[in-house]
Amino acid sequence: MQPSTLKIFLKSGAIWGFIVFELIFFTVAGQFLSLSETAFMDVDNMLLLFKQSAPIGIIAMGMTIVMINGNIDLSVGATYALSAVVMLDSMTWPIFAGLGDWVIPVAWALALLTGTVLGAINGLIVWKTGVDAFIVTLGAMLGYRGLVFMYNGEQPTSHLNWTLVDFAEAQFLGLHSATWFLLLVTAVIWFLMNRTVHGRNAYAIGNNREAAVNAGIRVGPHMLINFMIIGFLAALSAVVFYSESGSVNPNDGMLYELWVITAVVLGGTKLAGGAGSIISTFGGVLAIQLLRKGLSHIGADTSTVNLVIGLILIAVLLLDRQLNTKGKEELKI
Amino acid sequence: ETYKIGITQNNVGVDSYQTTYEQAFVDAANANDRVEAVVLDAGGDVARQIAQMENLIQQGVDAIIIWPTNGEAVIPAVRKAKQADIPVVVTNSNIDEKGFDFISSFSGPDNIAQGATAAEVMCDRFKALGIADEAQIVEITGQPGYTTAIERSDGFTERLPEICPNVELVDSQPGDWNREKAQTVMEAFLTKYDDIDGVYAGDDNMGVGGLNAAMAAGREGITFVGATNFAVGYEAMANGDYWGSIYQSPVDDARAALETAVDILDGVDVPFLNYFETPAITQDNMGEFTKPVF
Amino acid sequence: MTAQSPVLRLEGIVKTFPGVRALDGVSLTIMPGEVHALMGENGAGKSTLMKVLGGIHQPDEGRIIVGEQPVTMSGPLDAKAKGIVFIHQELSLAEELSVAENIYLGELPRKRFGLLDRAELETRTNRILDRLKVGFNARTRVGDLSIANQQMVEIARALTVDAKAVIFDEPTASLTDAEKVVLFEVISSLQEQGVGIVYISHRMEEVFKITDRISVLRDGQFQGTVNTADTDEEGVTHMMIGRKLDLSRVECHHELGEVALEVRGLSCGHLFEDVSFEVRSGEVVGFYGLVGAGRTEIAETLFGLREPSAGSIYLGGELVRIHCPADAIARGISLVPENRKTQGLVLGMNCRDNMTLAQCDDLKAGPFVAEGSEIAIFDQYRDRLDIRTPGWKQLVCNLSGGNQQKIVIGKWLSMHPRVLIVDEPTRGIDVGSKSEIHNLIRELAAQGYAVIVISSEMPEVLHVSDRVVAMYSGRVMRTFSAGEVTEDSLIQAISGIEPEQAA
Amino acid sequence: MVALTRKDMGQFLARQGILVAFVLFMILFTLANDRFLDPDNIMGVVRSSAILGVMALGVTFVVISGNLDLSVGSMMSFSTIVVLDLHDKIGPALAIPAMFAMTLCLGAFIGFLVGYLKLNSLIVTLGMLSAIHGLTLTYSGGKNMDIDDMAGTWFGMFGRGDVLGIPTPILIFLSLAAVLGVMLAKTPFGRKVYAVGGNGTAATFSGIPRARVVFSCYLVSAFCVATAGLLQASRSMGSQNTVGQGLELEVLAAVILGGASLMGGAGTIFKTVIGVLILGFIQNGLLLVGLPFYAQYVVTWVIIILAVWLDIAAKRGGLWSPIA
Ligand SMILES: Nc1ncnc2c1ncn2[C@@H]1O[C@H](COP(=O)(O)OP(=O)(O)OP(=O)(O)O)[C@@H](O)[C@H]1O
Ligand SMILES: Nc1ncnc2c1ncn2[C@@H]1O[C@H](COP(=O)(O)OP(=O)(O)OP(=O)(O)O)[C@@H](O)[C@H]1O
Ligand SMILES: [Mg+2]
Ligand SMILES: [Mg+2]
Repeated sequence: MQPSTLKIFLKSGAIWGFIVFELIFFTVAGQFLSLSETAFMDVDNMLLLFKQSAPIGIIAMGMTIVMINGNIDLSVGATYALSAVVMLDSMTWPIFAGLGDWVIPVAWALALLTGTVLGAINGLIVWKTGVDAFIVTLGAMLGYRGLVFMYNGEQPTSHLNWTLVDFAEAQFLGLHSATWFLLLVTAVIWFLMNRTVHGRNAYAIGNNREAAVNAGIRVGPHMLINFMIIGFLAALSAVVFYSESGSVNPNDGMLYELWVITAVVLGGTKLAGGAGSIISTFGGVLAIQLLRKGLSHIGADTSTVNLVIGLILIAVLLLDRQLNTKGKEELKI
Repeated sequence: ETYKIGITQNNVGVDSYQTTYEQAFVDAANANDRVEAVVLDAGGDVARQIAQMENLIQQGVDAIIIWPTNGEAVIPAVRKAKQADIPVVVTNSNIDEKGFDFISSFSGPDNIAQGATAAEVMCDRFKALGIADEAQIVEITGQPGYTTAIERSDGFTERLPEICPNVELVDSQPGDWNREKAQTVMEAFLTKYDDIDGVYAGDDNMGVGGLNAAMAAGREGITFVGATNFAVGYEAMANGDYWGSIYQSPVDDARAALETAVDILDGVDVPFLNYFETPAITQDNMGEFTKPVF
Repeated sequence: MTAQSPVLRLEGIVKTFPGVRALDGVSLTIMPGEVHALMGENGAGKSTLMKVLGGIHQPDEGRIIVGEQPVTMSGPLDAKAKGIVFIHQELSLAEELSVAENIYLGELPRKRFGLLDRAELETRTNRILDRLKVGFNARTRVGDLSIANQQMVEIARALTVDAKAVIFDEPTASLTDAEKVVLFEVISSLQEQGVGIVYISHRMEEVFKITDRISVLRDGQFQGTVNTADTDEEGVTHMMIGRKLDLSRVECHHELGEVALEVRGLSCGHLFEDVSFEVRSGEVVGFYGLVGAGRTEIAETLFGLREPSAGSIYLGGELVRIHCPADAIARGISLVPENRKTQGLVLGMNCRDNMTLAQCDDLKAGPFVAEGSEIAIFDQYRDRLDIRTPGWKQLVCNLSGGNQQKIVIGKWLSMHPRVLIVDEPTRGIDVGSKSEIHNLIRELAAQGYAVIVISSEMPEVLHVSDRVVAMYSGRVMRTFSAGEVTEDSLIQAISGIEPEQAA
Repeated sequence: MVALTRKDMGQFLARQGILVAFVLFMILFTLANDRFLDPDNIMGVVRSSAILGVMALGVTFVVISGNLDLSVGSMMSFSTIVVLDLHDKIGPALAIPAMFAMTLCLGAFIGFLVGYLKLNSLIVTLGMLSAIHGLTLTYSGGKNMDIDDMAGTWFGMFGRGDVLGIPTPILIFLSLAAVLGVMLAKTPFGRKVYAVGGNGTAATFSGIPRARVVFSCYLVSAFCVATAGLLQASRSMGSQNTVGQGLELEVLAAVILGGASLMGGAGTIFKTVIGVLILGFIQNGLLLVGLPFYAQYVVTWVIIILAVWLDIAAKRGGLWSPIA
């Protein structure tokens, strides 16, 4: 009757096992294929891995809670771009001219506010109209992107501030600023989902919405808050990334939602909601970034990368299903 | 001693130019015993390109060639290479001036000059047709946000009024380097404007999309001028449907980039702006050029 | 008791949904310390009335008076704060969360800054679980519990506050007898504390066992309140359906035919093992057992929904292999599933399409579905089964439970099966419809169908079956013929006591 | 009585919101630009919507069966590239069936994963979006595909030809819509698609082979994608690898605008056609009144949400969601 311990171990540890597999594979394959003398498992390379995981990773944390809540947000890529535009552009506004480098926190705050507001708009629409989040955010994905273009036509929005770049490139205790942001966000979101009433209610809503309603949980505000959080995190991701790069194309962040969802699903969060773990999402983010990095390490071209990543996503799904089947006697529905 | 040279390209596979470029670059590197190449592709994503720059720096390559996805966003990454004493050559599409301190050289076409040349080709044609005082033209630009698209458009729109002050540019919409998109845009232009005498397209791919739309609508006598002469554009020119373009060879582009990088590593003096030749090609002089392979 | 003032009064409650007047001026008085049954046919408005009381629906008209104060219930938490606790008809739990989190769903104890107070949560939960004498603890994931235990979690919610009134909406639908005893103990201890209890059930014997007064609804209208002691089943039934119900078994004397279905040594993993039985045409065989005994799984295996690990199935003497429901249907086996909402009906489709769903391949005019024949079939079975619906275009989700069940039965009858399996045919169905369905089953047998009835209600099994198969934990314990079955022997068999031991 | 008729009017407006929106947009654009209603323009819009429309027909099947198909854009790039490549190698008469066979194989693969292995369609088709793009790039080596001898082939008739003055893409789109519309509304297969999407478990319990139905829906979708690829290739006689990129979202937007429920079990081909036309006319209308292309994004956002909102508001009988 009991599922075998091996299965339980595989289920909870699958993503970490996958990461270990990737590390071994790319290290070995790298010996034969890579032109680089440095090994794949080099410390600096791994530090870069964390840093490069940050933009997707920070958003993925938000996506996890939104998906646990039983919703989805397809508009994160556009939110990310619009927040970046606001951050970079606001640093050049004349009213802030007197602030010197103090304009940086102001610009950050404005960007984060933008993301939060965009998230709130999605959340409010989902709450008040009852339209499915998939549709609301699919629309917003187009709409917010339109706003990005309206802001500055088709031109990139740029403002290089070297103080900001130096901060973003800084390393503290060996870890890059971006890595710190990623770790901090992961910790905070883990705490939110596991140790606060809001987090537990979010699980309940995703798990059985009617039960939550019957128990008097106010579903709407919780969803709103989670959409605001993901908006905030999309903006934070933009702040972290664009502080360093200083210029945003209006098309930036396109397809980010796909990467983010892939990472979250790799981490085992259920699309139907109600189940998912922040730590596993972190694993999912690392796994994806490792895959991209590893493939480029062994010299795979774009077509291979696309093919492999697509098939791996499907393979993981298949594996997950295999681990969850109850054996031959299962109901065939 | 061999040089290890890393390249991070913009978006291979999005069109034949970039694909042919990559091929040519790999061939050129293979042909050169002194060069080992690490060939990467950013897939059009700035974040991925910056990550690739970091990876190349971390791997300790001798020089980096970058085809920027965004002329400004890559500047900090280029600065990092500079700080690591790795010379950077920008290829095909330049980075913003703010980053000039950190690069060793730019190798590629002069896109602003190309836009200006296209304006001249268009204007000359109108003069020959005797409609230089009344012609109305539309523009189909490349993917919004790409330096190449912006520079070509700027070069064209600045030069045109200087030589043909009475030609009116009535509309401009992006075709995203995409033939189909350009065709849709052109269809709308054709409905909106009864009188279109000329079309300037950011590349021949889009130009041919526009041409398809015009032929489907039965509108004749439109002067099409493009850039980056593609095989389809060359053929359309041979058929007499398409007027002119700019001849730009991805093979030259790739070779020039590699040579520039090798020269820098050898300590040879290279000009900071290392433009390669991109002459105008029209129905009149196309015999001087071979058909592009892409 | 007469001197006391009521804990709760409802006055002239009206509630309409689009197209349905679910409640039409209902009044109800609940005294402290009484168990008050609320009865009525399916769709009479019982659940709706209680949802109004629980703050889930707002009434269009009428007043709710708690103690002396007229109140408005703005939501479930508001109702709970006013001392009204509601145990839902359908399980209403979040499976991924722990028992404790489910019990305190919506009002998790919090520390400052919205932090969850886990220690407090677990202490409080354990206190309640002790009272309910259950075998699981506060940290168990609810999804890992059996359905019955999940029901107990639902019931535990009633004990989290000092309730003035507790509403149980069909709490025993999936409880075992032992668990029912615990539930009734809980109810009587609440009663002693002066809590008013509203108890909704279709099971007459329970109602007469534990309630003090009975109120009856019919079509959203209040029919009156009587003291339980002053009435009997017949009287209540009359109030509910407005006519006298003939509860006697329809004895159709007919010859049993050939063996229609024979099962030998059928096993399916650990779900059930070595099951053998046979059913003749014209015969009704009842399967009785506790929840989890494996009866549903046998039915699903016969219907091609599970792959048997051993054993053989013979239809009309011929060995058959059934790999999918289409095989089963082609061979004349039909299954009216246990859960009509999730397994029986496409709720968003209309009545006609649901009724003919299993045969849309057969009803063809050229390449198209023959809508005319479909409507003819629907009309025929609507009349035959007395399905109450405005017309075939009505969406099934707008029908009451009993009428929904009849659509499912109609779906299979219209296929003219040889073997008809009905799993819990009257779960959540009112007495009126129930006896109609029982009669229908007998009639079908008389017409030569071989019928298997799976039921957890002993009276039902005894009432409709010619023979009874008693199951315990995946095994057939005994097969009783009509003459030899008694309640005692049946209970022993399904509790795992071997006949020789019992003898 | 009067109140009742007004309520009925409201109901009608809400239920047919998509048609009402359509008419309103047409009127607005007509007022803004007198060319809008020009027959040539209308014909042009329908013609350029045809490719998107053909794909939307297939996706409607998938969505009604309760699944998603995000891979149609990259699959369309694949068919376009393949048919163009094969055209010059084996001639159009063989290239077209070969391309259809290859595309149907991809559809069958997805259908197998989603139907028989019961994997989540959102993730499977997301993965396939990426994988098929990789496949296309590998197939083409990243190069554009062009037909060498454009003048000497009859291949152009699908995308460029016309019959009695009506462009062939329109004819193909509308006749495919008619065939698939009847198939969905009137045949046993269509009924099963609705049943599987409405409640897959109940469909299985009624003997409907759910896996096979889902599988077939993906085949229908792949067939439509192949048709769209043919139209595309024939229309432009040459193509880039990214020709269909991003179309999946426009297609989905059109299907949703048409009122198909992402939960499955609801939607019609007719409404999808309306959805497609609305998107086409908005795009065209905004271009005509001189707004930049991105204005259409914002407008699409607003009308998608309004359309779906009105639709569910009509069903529940109230504008605002009852959730607290
Ligand atoms: N949310 C709703 N929307 C529309 N109609 C509803 C809704 N809830 C209940 N109804 C209708 O109101 C009537 C009363 O339903 P209710 O659930 O109260 O019946 P019930 O007496 O509890 O029946 P059962 O014994 O089957 O549980 C039914 O006709 C039902 O279809
Ligand atoms: N001891 C048990 N504890 C928890 N769950 C069980 C136990 N035994 C069986 N189950 C599960 O409970 C569910 C119900 O069991 P099953 O359907 O076999 O019962 P049944 O005999 O058909 O009774 P009913 O139809 O009344 O539910 C099944 O999914 C089964 O796997
Ligand atoms: Mg009820
Ligand atoms: Mg059962």
